[in-house]
Amino acid sequence: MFHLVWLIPAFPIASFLVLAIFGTRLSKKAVPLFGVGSIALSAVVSILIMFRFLTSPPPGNHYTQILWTWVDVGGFKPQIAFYLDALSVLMTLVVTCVGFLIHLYSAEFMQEDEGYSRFFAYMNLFVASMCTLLLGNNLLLLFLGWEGVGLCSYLLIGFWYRDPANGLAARKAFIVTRVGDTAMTMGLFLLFDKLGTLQIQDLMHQALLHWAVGSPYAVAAALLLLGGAVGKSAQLPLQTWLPDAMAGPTPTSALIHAATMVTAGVYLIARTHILFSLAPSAQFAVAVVGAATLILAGFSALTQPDIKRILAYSTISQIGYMFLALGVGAWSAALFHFMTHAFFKALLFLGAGVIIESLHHEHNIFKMGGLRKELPLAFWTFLAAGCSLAGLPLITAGFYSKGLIIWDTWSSAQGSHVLWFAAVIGVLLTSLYTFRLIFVVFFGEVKTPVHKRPGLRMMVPCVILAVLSVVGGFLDTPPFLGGVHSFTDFMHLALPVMTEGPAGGMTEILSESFVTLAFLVGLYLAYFFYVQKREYAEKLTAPAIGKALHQFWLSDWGMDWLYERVFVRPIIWIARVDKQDFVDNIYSGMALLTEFCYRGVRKTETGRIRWYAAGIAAGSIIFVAIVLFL
Amino acid sequence: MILVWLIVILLVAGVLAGFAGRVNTLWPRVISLVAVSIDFVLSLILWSENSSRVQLFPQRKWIEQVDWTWIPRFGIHFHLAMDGLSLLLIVLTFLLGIMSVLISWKEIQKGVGFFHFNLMWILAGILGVFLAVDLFLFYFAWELMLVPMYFLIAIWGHERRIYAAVKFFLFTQLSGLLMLIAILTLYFTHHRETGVYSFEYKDLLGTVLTPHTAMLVMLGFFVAFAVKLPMFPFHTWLPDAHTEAPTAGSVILAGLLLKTGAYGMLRFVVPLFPDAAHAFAPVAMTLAVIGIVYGAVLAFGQTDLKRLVAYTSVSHLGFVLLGIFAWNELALQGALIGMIAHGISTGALFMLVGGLQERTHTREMDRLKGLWATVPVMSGTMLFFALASIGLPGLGDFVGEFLTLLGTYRVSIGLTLVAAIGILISTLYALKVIQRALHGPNTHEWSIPDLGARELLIMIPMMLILLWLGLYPQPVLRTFEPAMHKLQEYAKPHPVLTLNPSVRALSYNGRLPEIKGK
Amino acid sequence: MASVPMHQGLLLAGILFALGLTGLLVRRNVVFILMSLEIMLNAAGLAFVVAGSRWGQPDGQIVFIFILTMAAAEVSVGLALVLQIYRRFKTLDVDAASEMRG
Amino acid sequence: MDAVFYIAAIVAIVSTVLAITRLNAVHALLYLIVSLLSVAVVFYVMGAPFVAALEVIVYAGAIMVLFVFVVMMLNLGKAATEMERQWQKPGMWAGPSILAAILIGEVAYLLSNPSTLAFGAAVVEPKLVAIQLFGPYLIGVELASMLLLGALVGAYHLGRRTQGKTEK
Repeated sequence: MFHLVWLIPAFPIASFLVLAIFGTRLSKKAVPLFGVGSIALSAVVSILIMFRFLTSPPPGNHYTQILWTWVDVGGFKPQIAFYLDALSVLMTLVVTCVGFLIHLYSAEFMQEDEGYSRFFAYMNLFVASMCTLLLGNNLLLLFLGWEGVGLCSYLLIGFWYRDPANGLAARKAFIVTRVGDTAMTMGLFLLFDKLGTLQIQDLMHQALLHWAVGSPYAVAAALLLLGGAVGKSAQLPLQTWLPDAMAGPTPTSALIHAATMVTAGVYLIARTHILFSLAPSAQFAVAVVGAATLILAGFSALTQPDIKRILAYSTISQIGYMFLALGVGAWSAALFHFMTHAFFKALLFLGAGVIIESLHHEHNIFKMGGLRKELPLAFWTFLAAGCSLAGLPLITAGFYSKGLIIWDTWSSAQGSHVLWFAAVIGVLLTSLYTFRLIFVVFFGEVKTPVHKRPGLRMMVPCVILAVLSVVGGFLDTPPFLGGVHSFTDFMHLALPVMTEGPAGGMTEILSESFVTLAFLVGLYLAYFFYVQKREYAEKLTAPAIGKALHQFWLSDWGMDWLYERVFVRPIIWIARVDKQDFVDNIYSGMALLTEFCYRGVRKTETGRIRWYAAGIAAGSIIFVAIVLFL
Repeated sequence: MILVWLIVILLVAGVLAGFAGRVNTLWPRVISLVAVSIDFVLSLILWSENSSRVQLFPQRKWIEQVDWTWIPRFGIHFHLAMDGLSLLLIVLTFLLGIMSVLISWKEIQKGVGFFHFNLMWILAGILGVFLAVDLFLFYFAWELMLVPMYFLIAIWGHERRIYAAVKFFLFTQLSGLLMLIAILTLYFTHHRETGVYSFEYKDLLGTVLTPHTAMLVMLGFFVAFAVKLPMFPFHTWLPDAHTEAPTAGSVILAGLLLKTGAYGMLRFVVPLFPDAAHAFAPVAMTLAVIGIVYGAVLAFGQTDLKRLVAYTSVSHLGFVLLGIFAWNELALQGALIGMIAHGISTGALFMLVGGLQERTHTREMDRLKGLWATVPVMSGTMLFFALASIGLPGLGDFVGEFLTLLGTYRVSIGLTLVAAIGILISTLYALKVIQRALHGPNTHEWSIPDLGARELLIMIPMMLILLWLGLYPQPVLRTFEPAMHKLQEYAKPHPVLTLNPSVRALSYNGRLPEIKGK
Repeated sequence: MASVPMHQGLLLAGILFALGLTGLLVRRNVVFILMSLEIMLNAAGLAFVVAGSRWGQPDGQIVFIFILTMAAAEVSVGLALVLQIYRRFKTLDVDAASEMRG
Repeated sequence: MDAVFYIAAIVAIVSTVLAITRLNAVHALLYLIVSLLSVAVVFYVMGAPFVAALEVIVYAGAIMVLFVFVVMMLNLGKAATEMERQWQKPGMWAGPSILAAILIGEVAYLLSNPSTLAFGAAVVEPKLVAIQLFGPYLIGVELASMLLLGALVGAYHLGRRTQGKTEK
């Protein structure tokens, strides 16, 4: 059974090739057949593998399939090989299943687009790359997938290429993530140089053998890998690309920029968790990055008027939670949140897609309203996902996964109370911006009439994801709510158990109560400002300080502004100034000097024989004189 | 003997094509195509035969060789020999040769006979460079490829062709003369030491020079190859030559002529002067890294597509130079893969840009906007090669760059970091090409034909080769491996046994006691 | 035979050569220029013969014979050129034939 | 015999000066012949009778006659002499004379350390010259013959009246 793992990326690759080569000649019916069908097959294979993994796990709880040796030079011997363990199986399952639902949705969503087949080609390539990333047994193959998903992200953000703004957003996304990738490659060099392999399991083994806890090499390697993760997962300080990435088609945002690709950083850190355990300072940096990101992005989300940008900042913020969990060593909690987040965030984007489509591509939430009656199914699914995101207690998946992270942040040996507090504030912010979104869009009076209603292929994925957003949380519940541990237990096949620290007067139930409280406060504030007293919300931004703060958050804490001036403009300036290549002036100078001399010397070229003869005579006489007298 | 045939076929085909050009325009093309194809097949046969033999006899020095006495009085031999390194480059030469003939099928309409004559003779010259192991013969071939290239640029080039051709000629000729001086110095020193006049590579390998002389002679070779490569301060001929040359010229320049520089470094500079090269390596590597970043930044600044692609070569060959002077297994293999992959990806980019120019009569990116909808296949192909050139994993260039940097990391972390940043900058220019030329609104309302069958015939194999190099480069690496070990062996400091003590004291002045101690 | 010091013979050759040079530089008429050239060649030959005579060896004379041959060849071609110049420019002024100026 | 040398030398110098200053080509040629004859005398004094004979026969005889023929062919009359007078401005002599003076000065300086050895101590017989010439110097003779052949062809080609040109 496990040997079928190569099929998971192979189906989408094959479909990508078919679509890329024959795409324009295929009929509108055949395109989704390949595009969606291939992902469906992959999803089936992953479900089968998951099933098999649960019922009869392979020896040692992992399985490696080696296809061929990629490179074999001087001890550097990465293979094209797939590695199955609880972590990669779970993530592959989520990616293919959510991917399948989103593909199904896109089959209808993108129907009218002229680039229908191109879209599916890119999406399939993305799924293939993502699976390669997850399944690769060495960091080089992981890096192949890593760059592959980055490429697909680039292509899909700039999918509607006629608008230069989309192109710019795409370019930004690609370049910013590659900044992180550069750090990551340096990390790979360092790891190979010191440990002599890039095969992940060997690498971890070697690291344990050769490096003590806190070894500078381990810290450096972990920080460099973190650099890559930060870029890909849109964490501070490289988060600026993700909001702009919303220029892509909405299913893309759902799949790549919410559910899967942006969590690659989480996967990378979880995958190399031993390295991070050896470098506590680097791991702490992960936690700090996560906490800072979740707060900052939460504030930014509060002020955005564009529905997709709100969701984008929300994604950044939620991945911040995952980083926080990784940083405190709550590995399985991070993965749990990854899973639930994939469900509800994908659904939120799909719902947003439905809304945007039905309102003539309107993105501004303040031009929407009263959609509760107009699009009831969309409303209910969106509400389910929104509640899950905000963490509606007891019944939503988000509550369980986020609650677990927050409790672990307190209780972990590596946790801290400040981080815990930041996480709880994050819950408040999440709840506030989520319900702001829901209240503004679905309540109040109708502002833009609905012109198109979604069909079956769009709504079925929404409903399935809505169900998952709710029930997904019951895989793992706190002790006082049933104490189910199936998810954590499963993850512990691949990831270590978190080491508990002193609880310090806090209990899990208390922590969950704080979360609930924060959720309720956020909900009430949203209700107060956006349903009861809409004018108060405007009053808040009226005074200068409010306006400035609003502007500051709206522009994502001025990061773009800063980068524009510090990095972008200088490079463009240099490139423009040096277009003609300064170095060439040296050679042009030589040429000019030669020409100058030529102009001087040609004056002596009179064409008169006697003049030449005189020259010869004078020259020889002088020469003789030199020989004689010097 | 087959090595001679490889060259002779090209030379004869060149002459035949030149004469056939008087009859009509089709014959020269057919003759050239057939000749290069025959050579290509021969080289593939050589490779497949030797892929096993290389493994079986790793001690075997040359896979194939021909050694005829040419001018015995001066110790000049007509000595051609092939090892894994030259074999791979020869296969690349013929591959790109075929592509160049095909790509010129429509583009070249005047002087077809003479054009193909030049093309064939350039290829023959390049082949000579890759095969010659007699330094005199090497220099001969080195100059032989220069003149037809000059004609190719000067006659079939674009607007500023004369300027570009003269610049190209001056740079390469002057640096070639430096190499000649270096060769002769080496030759006479060898004679002084052994009393034998010989230009033979293997004889000269043992020559021991004083460190000072070794450095100067090494620099003579180095500069000649660095100009061809081109290394950072000597690169300025390249954008002009590439931009003005006809497509086939650009392809051969980028794909092959630049490789002769890298080949020379590998074959001659380091093995002949191991100590000097070792002492010089930090400088060379620094210049290489400057070239990587500087070339990428310049490429980013260009608006002329062809010029942009030309500057990317400066950047990419910087990696090759870096790998060569890092001189460990990883870096050398990386440099080799880098050379081959660059030849293909950049060659293909030049062909695509040439195709665009043929269709639109412009190379300015701002005049090209929004071509994706009009020529989707062409745009997709261009995207592919642009991504290859920024080192997307899974394609050939990535393997080259990654291995090179992996090897360089062992030598210098700082340089590796800067080079990695160079890759980052390469993203800027690649995306700029895609953004400016392919994406955006089609404001100029281009409606031009997409890639035709002939062009697809060129592009598809090149894409497949890049994928192959990116996903399974092992056959190439294996072919190069014995040759590389041999080179590394030469590059070790020579045992100082054959020399009289005074020379020994001179050449190893500071280190002699240490050697004695052993 | 004579017992003149060698340097006096060489001095004579030098003087004759200098006179020839002066004539070459001063005259504009091609015929005179050729004549001056003859004087210079003859002076050079003289120097050889003096040197050869000093050692009692025939080599100086042999070189003189070669110089003589060369002078003959030069004069025949030169005079033919004079005729050409005269036909083309209708003058013997060398400065008229200055078409190769830069 | 010394006196003969000095007289011949003075004659040679004077006649050469006259040869390069005359305005009439034929006069100049006659002075030149005198100069060559006196050099021949010098040769004889130096014990090189063979060369002296050659000087008289080939130089003064053949080559100068060639000059005379050409001058006659050009038919330079009074007008030419007049032209010469116009061309020869006294100022023109300054530069070349200075050059020549420096040259003589240098030669004089070179010879300022007079050797006591005299020349012309022994006569070098024509036979000896011939043996040397057709022995070790044979290749030179061959080359000279080539040169003469080249000169012959060149002179013929150049001196020919180009038919096409004149008919045009």
